[in-house]
Amino acid sequence: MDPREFQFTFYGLMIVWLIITVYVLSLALRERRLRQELDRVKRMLEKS
Amino acid sequence: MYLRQIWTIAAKDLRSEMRTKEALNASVAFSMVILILFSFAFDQAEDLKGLLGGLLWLAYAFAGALVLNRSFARELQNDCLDALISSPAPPSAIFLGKALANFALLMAVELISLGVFAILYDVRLSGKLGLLSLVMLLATWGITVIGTTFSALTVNLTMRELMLPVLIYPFLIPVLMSAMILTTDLIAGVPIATNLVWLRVLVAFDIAFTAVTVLYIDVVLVG
Amino acid sequence: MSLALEVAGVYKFFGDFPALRDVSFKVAPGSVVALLGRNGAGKTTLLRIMAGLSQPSQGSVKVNGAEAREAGTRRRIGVLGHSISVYDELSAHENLTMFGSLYGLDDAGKRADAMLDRVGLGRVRDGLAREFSRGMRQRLAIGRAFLHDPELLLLDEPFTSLDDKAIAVLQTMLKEMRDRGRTVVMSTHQLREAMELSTHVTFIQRGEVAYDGERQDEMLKDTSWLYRTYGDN
Amino acid sequence: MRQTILFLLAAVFAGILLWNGATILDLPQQVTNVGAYKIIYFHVPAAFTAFTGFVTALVASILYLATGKLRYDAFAAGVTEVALAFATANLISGMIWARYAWGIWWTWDARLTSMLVCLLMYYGYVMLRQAITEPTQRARLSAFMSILGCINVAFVYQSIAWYRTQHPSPVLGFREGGGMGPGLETPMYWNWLAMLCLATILASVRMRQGEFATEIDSLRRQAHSH
Repeated sequence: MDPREFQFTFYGLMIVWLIITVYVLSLALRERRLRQELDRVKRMLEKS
Repeated sequence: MYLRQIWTIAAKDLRSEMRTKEALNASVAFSMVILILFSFAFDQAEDLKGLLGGLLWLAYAFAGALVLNRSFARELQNDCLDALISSPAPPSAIFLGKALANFALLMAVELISLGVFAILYDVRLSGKLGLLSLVMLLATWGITVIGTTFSALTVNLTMRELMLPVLIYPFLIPVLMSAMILTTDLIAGVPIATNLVWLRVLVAFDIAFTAVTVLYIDVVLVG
Repeated sequence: MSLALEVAGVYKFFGDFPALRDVSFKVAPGSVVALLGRNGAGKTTLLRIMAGLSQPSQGSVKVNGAEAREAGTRRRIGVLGHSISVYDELSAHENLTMFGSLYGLDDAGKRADAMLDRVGLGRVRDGLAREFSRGMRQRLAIGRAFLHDPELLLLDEPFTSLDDKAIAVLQTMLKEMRDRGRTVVMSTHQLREAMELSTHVTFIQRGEVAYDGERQDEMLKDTSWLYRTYGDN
Repeated sequence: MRQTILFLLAAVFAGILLWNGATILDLPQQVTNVGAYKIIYFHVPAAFTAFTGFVTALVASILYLATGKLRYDAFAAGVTEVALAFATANLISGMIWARYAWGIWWTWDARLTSMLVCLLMYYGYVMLRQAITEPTQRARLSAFMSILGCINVAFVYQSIAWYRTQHPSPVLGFREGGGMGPGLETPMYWNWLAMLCLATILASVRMRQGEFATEIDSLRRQAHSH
């Protein structure tokens, strides 16, 4: 395989998984934000 | 009864628009500006003929958004939409009435712009007006249905003015594409017979989206 | 005798939050019902469902035995909400004629003229609503709600922002409706005005009916009696 | 129970990916006149997964409108978002291949353009959802938009296909004029299955988050109603 072909194949495969990883990270971030939010609202409910 | 309700709502919208002419003036002015700006963009272009249809419909699509944005926003003042929905008029009649008014306004803007376009770009329209107006009627109804639907969909959002363009343009691609091809070819004098497929796309688009919206508009308007 | 209004087991959820929980009550023709409750108790939500502006998540609302969302039913209902719901760019007469023809009135123009006289706007019938004072616009809104001579009138906080003249007009017209055996449901904070007119009281607390019955004399004398007796705080 | 299923799916996903990856590595370097063809083992399944997602979202949206159960709405939202991620992966990997094979990053071809329009449209869907705060209203409006969106995809695809197409003819054998060659197609289906497993996991996580957000919203409403 000539190096250019190998390079492009590699990039092509990487980008697919990179994008999915980024999405998974954004999911994890959102999970943390939601939990914080839930804590805050629960505390607000207890106070009132 | 149903037709009378549609007509009442359309007449109401047109009358209040004619009183202020806010949307109409803004829209016409905007489409003029676009037409003029295009002439700079394509100053060096050798083959302007192939771009004319696209140019015209881009101006229509951008200027049209101003009219469509106002459509349901008009009802927000004093919560008039509530009074309409609680009246015996079914939501689909409210929708069709407002769509009809938008259609008339858009056609008015388009006709004015078409005149200016023909002068600025030296387009001879005589003899082509019949087919061109058929294309304009079909494509404008498509723009109207999508625009009015999304105007209803976004009416309660704070970012209404920003959301509408983002939402409608991807939906308008089939309409605008067909209209651009048809218009360019009409101006160039290509016989319509070679482009029947695009007319069919327009008709199918109009029918499909009008039907789905009339079926489902209750979901949007009645909470 | 058929009921003017029957609310049966109505729930309304916003997400998971129940704004209304199993609300049921019946209203006989000729009653004037005061719908009471604190802010956020669900009065407006309930009125919107009765007016056909919103669908209940469960349960049903029947007017004269027919579903509230049917066009035939909505023709019998008049609605006056928080806002005036008239078009600023149209004249007083155009506003009423427009709504008249939506309600299918054949003599919409004539009825609009008569109604404008009743609410004291006959002289300015061709003036644009936007040029009116606040009180005039409110009277125009009252005229819009009464135009098609509704059998059931739904009012959301009618006395809160009205000026004196508009209150007088509204009170006269409500009394006249009551005398003709028409039904009125109104939600309100202004206990005194509401109590004087009403025959029945429905008290809503956190989306549930806490009291439903005839107006009692105690309620007239002491406006917070109801909240103290049937409320839980 | 739910966790067990998710872990099982993850195991299946990893297993297929490893085993199938080895198969793909063993394939001959050159099968046709186009090089770097192995990208399509991820490019095409990503597109399939995205479209499976959009169609599933359509079904869930219709179900929501028919039943009014917010679970369907959360499901539709989750699936759409995951499908968007796969659609992006499909587009960018396609662009890299196009750069290699044709020397250009982008071409206005039917499938590429439809995918781009899909991306823009469903991005609008996500924006619309973010702009509406009341969960029931959000569910109704976005279900309606999802239905409109699917109809539009059909129109866009068909119109652009009539207009111009430069794409390599369909690579799968069951379509006319397509087919890559014996033994070359199967790994693609396996990768599709692997991606579907992954998408299911992600969508289910996203769906739970949606239900979570609804719960927070109702707690907040409860706090304000007192």
